[in-house]
Amino acid sequence: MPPIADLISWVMICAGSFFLVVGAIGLVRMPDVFTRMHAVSVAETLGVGLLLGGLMIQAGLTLVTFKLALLFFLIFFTSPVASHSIARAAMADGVKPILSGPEIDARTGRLLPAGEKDPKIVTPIDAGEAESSASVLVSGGYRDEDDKEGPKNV
Amino acid sequence: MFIVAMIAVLIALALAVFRALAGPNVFDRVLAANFIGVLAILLLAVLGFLNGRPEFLDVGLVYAFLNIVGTYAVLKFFRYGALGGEAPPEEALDERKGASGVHEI
Amino acid sequence: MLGFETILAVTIAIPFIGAFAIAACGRIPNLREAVTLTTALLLFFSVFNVYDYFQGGLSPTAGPFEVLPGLDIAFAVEPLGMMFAIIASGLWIINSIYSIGYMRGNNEPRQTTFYVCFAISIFGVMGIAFAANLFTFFLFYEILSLATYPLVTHKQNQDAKIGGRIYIGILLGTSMFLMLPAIIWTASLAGTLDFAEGGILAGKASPEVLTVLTVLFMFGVGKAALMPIHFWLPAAMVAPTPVSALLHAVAVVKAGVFAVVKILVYVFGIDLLNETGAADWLLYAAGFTVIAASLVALRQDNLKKRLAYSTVSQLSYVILAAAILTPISIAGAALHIAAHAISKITLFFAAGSIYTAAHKTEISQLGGIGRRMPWTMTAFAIGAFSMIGVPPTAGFLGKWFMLSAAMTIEQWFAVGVIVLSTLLNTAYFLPIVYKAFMGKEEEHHDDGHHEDHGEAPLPIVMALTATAAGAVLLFLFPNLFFDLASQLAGL
Amino acid sequence: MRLDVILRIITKLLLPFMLMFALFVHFHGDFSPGGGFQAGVIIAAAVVFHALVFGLYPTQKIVPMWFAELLMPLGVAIYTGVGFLTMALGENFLGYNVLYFDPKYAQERGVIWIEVGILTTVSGTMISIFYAFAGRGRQK
Amino acid sequence: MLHSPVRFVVLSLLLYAVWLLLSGVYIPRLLIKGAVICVVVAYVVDRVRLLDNEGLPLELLPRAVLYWSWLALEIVKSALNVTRIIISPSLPISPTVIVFRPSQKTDVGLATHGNSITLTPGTITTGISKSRNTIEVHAIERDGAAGCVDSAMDRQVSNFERPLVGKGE
Amino acid sequence: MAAGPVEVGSFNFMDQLPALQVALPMFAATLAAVVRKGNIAWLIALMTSLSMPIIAVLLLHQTFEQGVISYEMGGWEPPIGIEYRVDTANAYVLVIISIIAAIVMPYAKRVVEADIPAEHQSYYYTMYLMCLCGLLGITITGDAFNAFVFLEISSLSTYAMIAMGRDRRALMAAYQYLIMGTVGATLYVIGVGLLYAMTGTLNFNDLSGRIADLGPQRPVLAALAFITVGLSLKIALFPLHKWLPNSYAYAPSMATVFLAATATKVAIYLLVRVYFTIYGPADIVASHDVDTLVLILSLAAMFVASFVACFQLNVERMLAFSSVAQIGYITLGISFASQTGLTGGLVHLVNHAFMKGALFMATGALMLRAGSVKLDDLAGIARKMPITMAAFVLAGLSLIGVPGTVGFVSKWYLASASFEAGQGWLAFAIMLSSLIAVIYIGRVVEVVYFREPSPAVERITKEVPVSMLLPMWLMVVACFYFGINADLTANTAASAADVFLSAIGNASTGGE
Amino acid sequence: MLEDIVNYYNYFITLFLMSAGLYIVVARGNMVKKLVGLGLFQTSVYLLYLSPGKILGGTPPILGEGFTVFANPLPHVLILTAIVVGVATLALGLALVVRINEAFGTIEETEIFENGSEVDPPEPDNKAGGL
Ligand code: NA
Ligand code: NA
Repeated sequence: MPPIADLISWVMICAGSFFLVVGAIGLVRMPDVFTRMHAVSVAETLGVGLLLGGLMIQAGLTLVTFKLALLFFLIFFTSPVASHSIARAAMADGVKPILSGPEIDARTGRLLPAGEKDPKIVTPIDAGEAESSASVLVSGGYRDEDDKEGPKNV
Repeated sequence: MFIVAMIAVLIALALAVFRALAGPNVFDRVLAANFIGVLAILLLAVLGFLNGRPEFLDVGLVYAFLNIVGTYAVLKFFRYGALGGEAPPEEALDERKGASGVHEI
Repeated sequence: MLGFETILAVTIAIPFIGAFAIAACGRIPNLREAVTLTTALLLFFSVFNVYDYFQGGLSPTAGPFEVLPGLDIAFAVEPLGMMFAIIASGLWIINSIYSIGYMRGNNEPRQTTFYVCFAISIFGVMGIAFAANLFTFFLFYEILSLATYPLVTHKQNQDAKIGGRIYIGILLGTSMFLMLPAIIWTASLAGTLDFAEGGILAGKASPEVLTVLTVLFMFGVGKAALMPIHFWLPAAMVAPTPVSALLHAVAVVKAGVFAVVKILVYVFGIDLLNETGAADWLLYAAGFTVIAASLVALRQDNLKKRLAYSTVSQLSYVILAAAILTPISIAGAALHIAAHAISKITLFFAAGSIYTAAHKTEISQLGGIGRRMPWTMTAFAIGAFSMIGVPPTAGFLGKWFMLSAAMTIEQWFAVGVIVLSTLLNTAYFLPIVYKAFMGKEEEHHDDGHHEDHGEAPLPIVMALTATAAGAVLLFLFPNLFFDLASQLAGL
Repeated sequence: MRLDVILRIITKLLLPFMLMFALFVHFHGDFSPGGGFQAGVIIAAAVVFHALVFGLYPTQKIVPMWFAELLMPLGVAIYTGVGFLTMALGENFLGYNVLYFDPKYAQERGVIWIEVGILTTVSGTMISIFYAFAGRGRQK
Repeated sequence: MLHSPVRFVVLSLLLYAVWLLLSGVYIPRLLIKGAVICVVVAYVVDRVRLLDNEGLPLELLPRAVLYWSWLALEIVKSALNVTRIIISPSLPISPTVIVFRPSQKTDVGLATHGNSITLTPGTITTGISKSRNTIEVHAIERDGAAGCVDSAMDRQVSNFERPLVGKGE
Repeated sequence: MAAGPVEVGSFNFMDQLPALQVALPMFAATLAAVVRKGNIAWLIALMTSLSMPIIAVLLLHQTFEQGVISYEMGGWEPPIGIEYRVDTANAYVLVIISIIAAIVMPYAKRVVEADIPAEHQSYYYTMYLMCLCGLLGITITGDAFNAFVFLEISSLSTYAMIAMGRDRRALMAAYQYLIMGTVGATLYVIGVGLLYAMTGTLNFNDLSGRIADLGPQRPVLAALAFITVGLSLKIALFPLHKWLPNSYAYAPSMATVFLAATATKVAIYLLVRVYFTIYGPADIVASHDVDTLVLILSLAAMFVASFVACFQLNVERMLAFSSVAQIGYITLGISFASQTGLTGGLVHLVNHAFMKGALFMATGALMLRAGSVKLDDLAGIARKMPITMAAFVLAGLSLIGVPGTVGFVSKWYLASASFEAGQGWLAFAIMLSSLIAVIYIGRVVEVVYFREPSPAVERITKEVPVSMLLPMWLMVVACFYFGINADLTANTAASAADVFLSAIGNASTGGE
Repeated sequence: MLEDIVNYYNYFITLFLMSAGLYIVVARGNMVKKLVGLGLFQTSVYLLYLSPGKILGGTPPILGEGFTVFANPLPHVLILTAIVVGVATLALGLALVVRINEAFGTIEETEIFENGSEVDPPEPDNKAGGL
């Protein structure tokens, strides 16, 4: 193996390792399940990609490389599915995301001035968050009714 | 060098295990568990290199398939209190019926 | 006449097969009892057959049947066992006759079970009598214990349950916890369990170990009722009278003292015990039991209980005699086994006779009963005299041998015990006889039902007359037992 | 889940590869023994995945309950059947040498049939278990 | 017989390619075995109707390469951003949820968009509604949330899905 | 393995016995699962069970004639391939299990019809056959990991069988057994894993030599500890016996009989195999006082469990506690590690199987007629079911160990071993604990014979059918026959003990 | 030190999983959680068998002649087998819990024992049944 390839692979492996650990630290540091997901996605994209890429270079053009590639694609395609499913399930289960910042008009996506609120949007969440300093912007009336019916057995 | 990767994976694993144990809710745990699964796959890959045992990669591939099925199963269980039962009404009422992939042979 | 080779096995098997035959005839009482009697007669005949061979210088054996490597069931004849077999088989005939009268007279339930268990008990006795080694002896010892349990608990009421618990608990407990380890210990020390002249333990164990072994054996043989493990005997008084007779005369306690003598003579050996002093304690334990049991007997108003404590006392007589450890005393022990058997069975038959005819159980109720039941009370008197040791009754013989042996070796403790206990015997038996013949009948009865009772049913009277006569005949014609006792003691 | 587009599409993409991979693991001669188990698990996982995403009912139309239950003893029967076959041919139980003139391939052939048995039992068991649970949870 | 013959053939070939790459042993026996297995799997998949334009969007294959390389770059950029946030001692997050209307016309397009958002660290698709044509996103930063509306990604995906528009819906 | 073309030979029954011993019940299980008819499944199970003793006895005979039989599975040579290794020791255990199975099956039909709904009977017999296969497999295999697999096969089917008991407490019993049993099996396999990591082999015989070379290193000792604790759980060695009483009491009657007579025995065999064959050459068990520990636990079992048995209101639970105590006898014998002691322990394997088999068959019969085995519900039942109760009493006498019964033979060996080892006091402990059996058997006797029958008992009109009485009495007769003529059992057990003891301190025997 | 940790990592993890699993089995009253703990406990085994043969200084296995076709298959097979066993155990355990829940109305061990599982149920309900 050319030394330069070797070097690149080691750099990739180290960088991948770094992002894995960063993701894991984020998983511990972040305040709620949604923000934790973001942290994990760092590890599952960059971390996994770099680490497996580095290993692939180490393996050279062999069967192992292809298996590693397959592994990469599997993780790459399935981890968003997992994140998405977890997020949806958490939302449906009534887990309230910790939110901050001013509200955004749901239909235009335009930022509203602080304290102002789109009056046409009825948010099921902000009723319970009245005292919270975090302002809520969501998704009001059009979340599917049946999504909220899931039994709360957590 | 593989050892560096391995230690990184193990540290990440430890942190993920902490989150899995600490929760606080089931979605945190599922998230952590899914991540642990990914880390396990990586660990297998790295170990395969470290020990010169490429067959660990096959185990990794199997694990990758199972990880996603497992995660989804757990989520579905906690969402509906059942893994399948009859198809939940949400699916039956899908406005795009016919295109949902549900067919009879 | 059966062959020499098979006679012993057949003899032992007769009561066992008889038990099955009795069970098979359970539906027809007359046939069942005919079978019982036939079996008893066959057995007696067969035992005498063995005796003939034995006295002819041949020694019939059976076995060995190997149970385990080094553990055999084997049978052989020796004088003491021969004597025991003759007593037991002879008394079984009489006891069977008595039982028929008693069980029918009292309308007892479960009579088939009764006769079957009785036959199995006799089977146990035959095994014990002819056992050629400790294991065989132990096997049949336990068969006897277990087969008598249903007899003791025959009434199946609360008292029977409690009495049965004590009975089986003590007998199984002592034999399993003390005697069985002693047997196994002996096996590991001596490498054999065969009864042998001069014993098998000589040179195999230290005096300390021997002492421990004697303790284990002597208390392990719970049937010998050495104090303080005697109380199963009074507890077993809940049983019907024929069973009491079986326990006190025919089988159980006899098996106990028989075992004591046999173990001392054939396992330890008299010489070894004399050398090492391993059984010295036994003399004092037995002496204490003799006196203490007599004192307790003195205080009993219940007739059967008084007889029971008398038995405890008399058994220790035998043990005391054996513990003197001289040939003459051993012969005396053997003779006393026979004498006590015939005498005590008479006394129990009499007690049962009184119960059957008058439903009386307490001594204080017996005033004047001798006038209503002259046969019964005469027999009772003969039995009592024999127990005290008054000639011309059988009891005199054994006591005479014991006393002379003790005096010969200047064993004054034994002499004292024998003399004192004779006085005590007199004190607890004579008043009964006196009261029965000279006392006044009680004025008032709660139930007028038995007021006009006479003698007990004929089979009962026949049986007790026969045994009373036996007690006298044994004194007059002691040759049979005398010979065997002499052979045992090597005189 | 209503309109779970992402999941549905990924599932459709994934399932063929899962099945292929299962059979690859199983039939690829170079694979060490144990492939049957992995393959069985993956096949069962594919069925489970299908049921999770598209619902139990459609899945049971493809793989009925009775069929899954039959697979369990069937697999064991295949396993022991191969053993009995080798025995009938004069070898030891599962001594594959008699299955082909070349012992090397004979062994491979034997292993693969054994693994077919394992695959059958494992997938049958897993699917049956899933069906048993998936069918229950809701009833209160 | 076959519900979708073209896709069946393509899937068979695709599977077989993967088989060959996995295998590494190229002897006739195994090659034949692999071919048979891949065809059988493709047939089964076709029979159970998993083989449609969602399951195997053939039309997109050329554009996919282009799109994924663009996305990879996006992922790296956002990942570095999130990394910065995680390792900052102050943890400067401003979590935000936003709902917006994407411009995609097909399910595959919508899924790709949602998947891409999720793949990009810092944003997660928490819901997609075809009927209302909305995507709900949770972002770790306010800017990230705002950036989803009428984004470059939206345009890229719409471009990517173009061959499917108006077909087989 | 031969190189080059292999000729197709012909089937030789005598050479294939080891495989048939395990494969037949496994195959029969699949048949039973498929037929779905209780009667046919029973017939399959019966035929299989009846054929098992034939194979086992032939194997035992072969070990006497030819010594050790090594049977390679899957055409791979040991130690890589799995080896079935039959010597006199495990052939002896095979004979015990298969004979019990053969006696139990005729008995099973009526009780299973009463306990298990018709639609589940074939499933039940499937589980029974799997259990039988597992038990035989544990015994026959020469591979530590393979033993684990069979252990789990038998355990899983056991949990399923217990769960099918007639009331809901059976479910809890099965669950708790599942937890304990799995922990035990896992500990065992962890220990095996440590040994594997140390030696790279799983073959008992191979391990034997390797461990002798390694000596008492820490991982080797850790493995010993794991295996001891793990198997003690399966054995139900005091104080790890908590799962046993409920499992036996609430399982379907036939499962109770079969399990009580066989299941723990096999685990004991495995422990002995590990102690003597694997650890024997290095003499690690005795030099690290494991034997003393086993001795103490055995004594505790003999007394505590017997004592607890005296207070049970349910006869099956009472007998279950008695089993825990009896297991103590067996392990006590093993702890002596002497010819006499080990023979005593091993002979008690078969002896206890006979007496507990008979006792549980009797309680199963009582259950069938009276619908309960609670002591109070059995008052006076001896009048209605005299044959069953007579069997119970006679088997009970054997449990007490009166001479002339198998129980006595066991005690004889154990007590003799105590004196040989200079530990005479143990003989007294053995006798004392066996006397506790007098109390609990006596309690039953007093209730069933002396008490007046309750109305429920009065309604019983007949004894159980001959198909149940015959197997029950066969067991009882065995209790007495092998108590009077113990040559067969004792000599075989002694030969088995020889097999184990030949390994002790003899490093050269391992790894042929 | 580091090398030790690396060399023996699987033993540390094994130990951790074992203790964690056992703790859950012992400490939890919820039967499902107990099963989860049991699963964790069993997982420790897989790691143990993953360890290469030489780690503790033992001797490597002797491969007989004629093993050209298959590499030493043991650890692989062993772990898979252990997994099968684990899965089967877990499945059976869960099936039992489901039925316990149906029979007792709870899956808390303490509640079941408090409500007197020792007392006979009113009638022989729940007449057996497959899982
Ligand atoms: Na993301
Ligand atoms: Na039962």
